[in-house]
Amino acid sequence: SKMKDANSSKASNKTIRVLTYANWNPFEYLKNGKLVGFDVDLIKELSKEAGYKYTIKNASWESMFTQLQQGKADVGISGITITSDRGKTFDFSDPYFVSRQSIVVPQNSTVKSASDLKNSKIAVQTGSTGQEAAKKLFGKDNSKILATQSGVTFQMVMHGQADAAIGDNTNNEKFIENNKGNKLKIVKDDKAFSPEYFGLMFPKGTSYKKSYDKALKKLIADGTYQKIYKKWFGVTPNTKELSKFK
Amino acid sequence: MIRVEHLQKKFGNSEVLKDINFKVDENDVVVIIGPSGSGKSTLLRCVAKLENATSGDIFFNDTKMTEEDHKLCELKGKLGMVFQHFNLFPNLTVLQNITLAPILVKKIEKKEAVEDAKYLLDLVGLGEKAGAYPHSLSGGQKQRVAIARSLAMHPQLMLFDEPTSALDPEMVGEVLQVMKKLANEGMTMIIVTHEMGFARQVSNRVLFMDGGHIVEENTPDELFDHPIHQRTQDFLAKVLV
Amino acid sequence: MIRVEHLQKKFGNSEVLKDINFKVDENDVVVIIGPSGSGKSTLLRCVAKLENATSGDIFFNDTKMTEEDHKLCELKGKLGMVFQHFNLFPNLTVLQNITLAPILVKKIEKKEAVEDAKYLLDLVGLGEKAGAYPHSLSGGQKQRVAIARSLAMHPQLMLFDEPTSALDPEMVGEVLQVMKKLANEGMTMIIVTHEMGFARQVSNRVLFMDGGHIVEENTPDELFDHPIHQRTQDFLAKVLV
Amino acid sequence: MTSFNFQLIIDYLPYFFKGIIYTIGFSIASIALGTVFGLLIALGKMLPNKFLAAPFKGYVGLFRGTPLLVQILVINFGVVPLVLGKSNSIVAGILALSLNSSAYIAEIFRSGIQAVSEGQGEAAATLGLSPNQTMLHIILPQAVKIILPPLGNEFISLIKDSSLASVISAPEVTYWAQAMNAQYYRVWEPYLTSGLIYLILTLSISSILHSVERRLAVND
Amino acid sequence: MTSFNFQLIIDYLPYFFKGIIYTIGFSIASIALGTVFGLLIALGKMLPNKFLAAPFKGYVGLFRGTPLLVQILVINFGVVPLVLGKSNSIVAGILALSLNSSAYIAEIFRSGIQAVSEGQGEAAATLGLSPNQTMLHIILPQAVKIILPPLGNEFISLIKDSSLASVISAPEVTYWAQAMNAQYYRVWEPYLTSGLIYLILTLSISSILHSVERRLAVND
Ligand SMILES: Nc1ncnc2c1ncn2[C@@H]1O[C@H](COP(=O)(O)OP(=O)(O)OP(=O)(O)O)[C@@H](O)[C@H]1O
Ligand SMILES: Nc1ncnc2c1ncn2[C@@H]1O[C@H](COP(=O)(O)OP(=O)(O)OP(=O)(O)O)[C@@H](O)[C@H]1O
Ligand SMILES: [Mg+2]
Ligand SMILES: [Mg+2]
Repeated sequence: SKMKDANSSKASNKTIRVLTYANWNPFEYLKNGKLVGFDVDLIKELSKEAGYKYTIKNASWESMFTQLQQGKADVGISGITITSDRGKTFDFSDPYFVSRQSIVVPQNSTVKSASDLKNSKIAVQTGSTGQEAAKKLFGKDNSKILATQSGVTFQMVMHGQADAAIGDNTNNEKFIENNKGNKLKIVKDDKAFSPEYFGLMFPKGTSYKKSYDKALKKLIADGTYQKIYKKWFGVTPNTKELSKFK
Repeated sequence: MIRVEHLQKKFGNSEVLKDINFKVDENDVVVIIGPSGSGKSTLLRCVAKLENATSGDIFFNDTKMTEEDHKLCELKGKLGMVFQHFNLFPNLTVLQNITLAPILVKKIEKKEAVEDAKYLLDLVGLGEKAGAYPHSLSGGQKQRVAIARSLAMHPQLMLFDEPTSALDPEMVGEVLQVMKKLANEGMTMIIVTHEMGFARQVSNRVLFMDGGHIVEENTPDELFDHPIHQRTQDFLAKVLV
Repeated sequence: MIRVEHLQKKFGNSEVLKDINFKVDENDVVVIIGPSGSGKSTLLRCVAKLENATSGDIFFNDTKMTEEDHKLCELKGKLGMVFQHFNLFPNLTVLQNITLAPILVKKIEKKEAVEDAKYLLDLVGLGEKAGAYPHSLSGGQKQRVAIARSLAMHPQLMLFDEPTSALDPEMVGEVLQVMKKLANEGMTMIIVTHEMGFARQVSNRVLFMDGGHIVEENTPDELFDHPIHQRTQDFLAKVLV
Repeated sequence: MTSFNFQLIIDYLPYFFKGIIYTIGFSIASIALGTVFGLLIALGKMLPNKFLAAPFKGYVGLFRGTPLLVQILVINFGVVPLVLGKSNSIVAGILALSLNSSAYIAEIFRSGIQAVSEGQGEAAATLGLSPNQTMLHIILPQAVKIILPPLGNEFISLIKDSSLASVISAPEVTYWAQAMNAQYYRVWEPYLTSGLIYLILTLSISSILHSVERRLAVND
Repeated sequence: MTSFNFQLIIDYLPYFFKGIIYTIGFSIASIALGTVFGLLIALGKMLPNKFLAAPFKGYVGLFRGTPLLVQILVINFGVVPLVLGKSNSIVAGILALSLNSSAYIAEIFRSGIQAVSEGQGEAAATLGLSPNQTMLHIILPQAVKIILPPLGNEFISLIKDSSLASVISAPEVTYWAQAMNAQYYRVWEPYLTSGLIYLILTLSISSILHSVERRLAVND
C-alpha cells in the first residue's frame, strides 16, 4: 500500500481527459442524466489503478474522434472497435471487450446464416463495424448495402426496405428486448462474423497506453474487471477470448 | 345605365357617405364637385366595386351588383376607372400596361391591341414612350398613360377621379379634349374634377357633394349660375374667382 | 442663397437638363412653369440633392454642394421640399410625420414640436386629423400634411413641386394663402406650379422651361404679358385662356 | 490534424460525382415542386374565408414545426409505400423536401404578395382582370422581385437539407461522404470535400438569383 | 409500433423540462443576436462601395454555404477556446446559431429594405434626417412589416436547428431525447416527445409573429 501511495502521489498532478459518446446502453449512456455504463465504471477503476485523476465528458461520436486527433483529450472509451484503419491515426490499448455482429431479420425469415443474405438488401449503421463486416462479406461496392443511422436500420427491415440488418449483437439484443412487438429476430453466425475487440483509444504516440494496459491486466487478475462485467451484462466474461486478439 | 340607391359607407365609426341616391343614364356625363374629404373618391370607388358599401344598392344596366356576383369581373371590364394616383403596373412597359387587359379580358389579337394602344398613346401625346417603364415617366406622363390604359378597354362607363390633377395646363387642355371627344361619341362618364370650365362644357349634370351628402344636383348652367344651397354658394364663390 | 451653374442631367443617354444657369437670392420667390416632361421636377430634385447632376455645380449660401459633403444632411434640413406625390410616412401618424424631423434633426423639445405641429395642422385645416394614419386620408388631405411637415422644419429655402395639384380649388386657395404668408415673411421659395394667377401675385421671378432648357426668365408681369420666345407665347396662349 | 490525404479523395471522386448528380437532381426537383406548392399554399392561406384557409395554416404549422428528418422517415416508411406499394428513397426524398420547403416558401410568397401596393390590384380589377389574372400578371411579378433574397435563403437551405436524404440511403453527396468516413475513419477528407461541393452548389444558386435580381432591378 | 410507454416519458419529464429551458434560452438569445447581426450585415451588403460590401457578401456566402454542424464544431473547438481559453458549449451554441442565422436574416432584411419605396428615403433626406435616422425611423419600421413572414421562417428554423447543439453536448431537448433513446432502446417515446415540444415552441413563435403582423396591418 506504501507503493500505491507513492504511485498516486506521483501521478496525482496529472488529470486525464476522457471522452465518451454516451449513446449506447449498457456501455455508456445517460441514466437520469448521469453518465453510467460498463465503460464508465471500467475507466474509473482503470484510472484509479493507474494512479490518474480523470474527468469524463460526453461528446458526439465524430467530435470524440476529432478531439482525440487534435490532442484536446487524452483517451476515448466508447465501445470503440480496434481496427487497423483506425490504428493508422490512433493508438489503442489492449482489448477490454469482445463483441460480435449479428443479423436482424423479420421473425418469419428463413435466413439461417450470413451466406443466405447474398443478393439481399442489408441495412447497416453508417461508420459501424457492421458496415465493415457486410462489405467484407458481400463486396465493397455493393449497392445493396444501405447505410443509415442507428435505429433506422431496424425500421428498414420492419418496412421491407431492407431484408436484414447487420449490427452489433449487444445492440440488436437490447433493441429486440425493448421493442417486442416489432416481429424481428436475431440470427447469429460466428463463422461469418469474426470477433471484434474494443479498446481505449489514444492520440497517436501517447504515453498513457502503457500504464492503462498494465492497469487492465491487474484488474483482470484481481477480479475487478469480472465484477464490473457481471454488473452490466449479467454474465461472467470469458477473459480468455481477450487474449486471442493479435 | 347606373343607379345608386340609399348608398351608405362607413369606415369604422365615421360615416363617409350618407344616403347617396343618383342615376346615370346612357350618354350622360356627370361631374362631381365638392371640397376635399367630402367623399367624392369614396363614391367612385363604391361604384367601381373597389369598396363594398355598408348598405344600399348599385345597379348596372338594371343588374344589381352584389358582392357574390360571379360576373363581377366581366362587369368591371365594362367600367373603366382612372385613378388620382395612376396605379400603373411598374413591371410592364407603357405599351404592355395598355394592351394587357384587352388581350387577357377581351381576347383581342395582340397585333390589333398594339395598334389600338399606339393610337391611344398618340392621342395622349406619348407615342414615343411605348417601350418605357413607368418609373421613368414624369407625373403628367404617368397620368396620361393611365387614361390611355382605361380607354383601351373601350368601356361603357368611364369613372375619372381627378384625371387632370397631375397634368400641366397645356396637357390638361389636350386630355380634356380627348374626354370631350369621348363624350361627343356618346361615352357615359362620371368625372370628379375641379375644372369648372370643362365641367360646364362637357357635362349634362353636376353633383355637388359635401360631408358625405349630395347637397345639390342640377344642370351645369343652373348649378354654377344659380346655386340653391348656401354651402354650394360658398364653395363656388371661392372656386370661381 | 442658391446658385446653379451649367447644370446638366442625363438619364442614360437622354439629356433631361441642358446647361441650366440661375440664381435665387434671399427672399426671392421663383416660379418655374413649363410643359410636362420639360424637366421641372428633375431640376428641383437636383437642387435638393436627390439626384446627382451629371455635370455643373450648385452653391448653397456660397458653399458648393458636393456629393461627399459631410454636412449634406445639415444642409438638407435647411431646404424643405414638398413632393408631387406626398411621400408621407405610412408607419407614423399625421402628428408624428410632422414632429419627427424637428425632434430628431433640430433637437427641439417634443412638447414644443407638438405645439408647432398642431399650429401648422390648423393652418392647413387638418387640426382634427393629428392622430390619423396617412392611409385614411384623402388625396388633398395627404398633400396638406406633406406641406405642414415641410414647414415644421422652418427651412431657409422651400422647394414646392406642384404642391396644389392634388388639392380641390377651395383648398388651393387656402394653401396658396399659407405660401403667400411665407413669402411675405421673407421665406425663399422655388415653386413648380401651374397656378398662373398665384405665380403672378407671389413670385418676383418666373422661369419658363421647355425641353430641358430655361427658355425665358423674367419678372412675372413681363413674362406673362410680354413673352419674348415663340415657345413661351404658345404655352401661355394655351394656358391663360 | 494528421496529414491530409488527397489520394483518398481522388479514389472516392467517382462516388462523389454520382452523389452530385443525385444532390442536384434532388435539389432542382424539390425547388421546382416546393415553389409551386408553396405558391398554392400561400394563396390558400390568404383566402378570406377562415375555414377554407385553416387547412393551409395547419399545413404550414405542421411542416415548419416538425423536424425534416422525421418527415423524411414518415414519408419514406409510411406515405410512399402506401402509394407505390414499396419504399423508394428517391421519390420519398424529393417528396419530403418539396413538402417541407413549400411551407417555408408559402410564407415568403405571402410576404411578397402583401407588400405589393393595393392600388395595383384595384387598377387590375377595374380593367376587368380576374383575380387569377391579376395575381399572375400583376401581383406575382412584383412580389417575386421583392422576395428573391429570402427565396435564395430557402433554396440554399433546401440544397443543404437534401443531405438528410442520406438517412434513407439515397446515394447523394453526404451519403458518400459518410461512406468514405466510415471506410477510412478519416474526418477531414470526406467532410471537407462534401462541404466544398455544397459551398459550390449554394454559391451557384445564389449567384443565379443575384443576376435575376439585377435584371429585374433595371425597371425600378 | 410496440405499445407506447407513457411511464418512460414521465420518468424523463424533469430532463425534458431542463432541456426546454436550454432550448428556449438558446433560441431567444440566438434570435436576438442573429437579428441584430443580420441587420448589420444587410446594411453592410447594401453599401454602395463594392469593396466595403464584399466582406459582408462573403460572410453571407460562407455561412449559408457550409453546414451548421460544421460551424458549431469549429466555433466550439476552435473559436471559443481561443477567446475564452476553453470550450463552452452554451456560448459556442449561441454564437454559432446567431452567426449562422444572421446570414439568412441579412438577406431577409435586404429584401424588406429594398421593397420600401424610394420616395420615403427622399422625403426623409429632404427633411434633414441622416441616413441612420432614416433607416431607423422610416425604412426599418416599414421593412419589418413586410418581412415578418420570412422572419418567422428563420426563427422557426433556428429553434429547430438549436437541436444540433446536442452535438457539443449542450443539454437541450434533443440531447435528452437522444439520451432517452439510448437508455431504453425506444424510438417513439423520446422522439415524439421532443417533436411535440418543438411543435409547441414553433407554433408559439409563429402565433406571436402573426399577432404582431395583425397589429401592424391596422394602419394599412
Ligand atoms: N380607408 C379609410 N379609412 C378611414 N377613413 C377614410 C378612408 N378612406 C377615406 N377616408 C375618409 O373619408 C373621407 C372622404 O374621403 P375621400 O377620399 O372620398 O374624399 P375626396 O372627396 O375624394 O377628397 P379629395 O378631393 O381630397 O380627394 C375623408 O375624410 C377621409 O379621411
Ligand atoms: N429616372 C428616370 N429615368 C429616365 N428618364 C427619366 C427619369 N426621370 C425622369 N425622366 C424623364 O425626364 C424628363 C423630365 O421629367 P420631369 O419629371 O422632370 O418632368 P416635369 O417637367 O416635372 O413634368 P410634369 O409636369 O409632368 O411633372 C421626362 O421626359 C421623363 O420621362
Ligand atoms: Mg379624392
Ligand atoms: Mg414634375
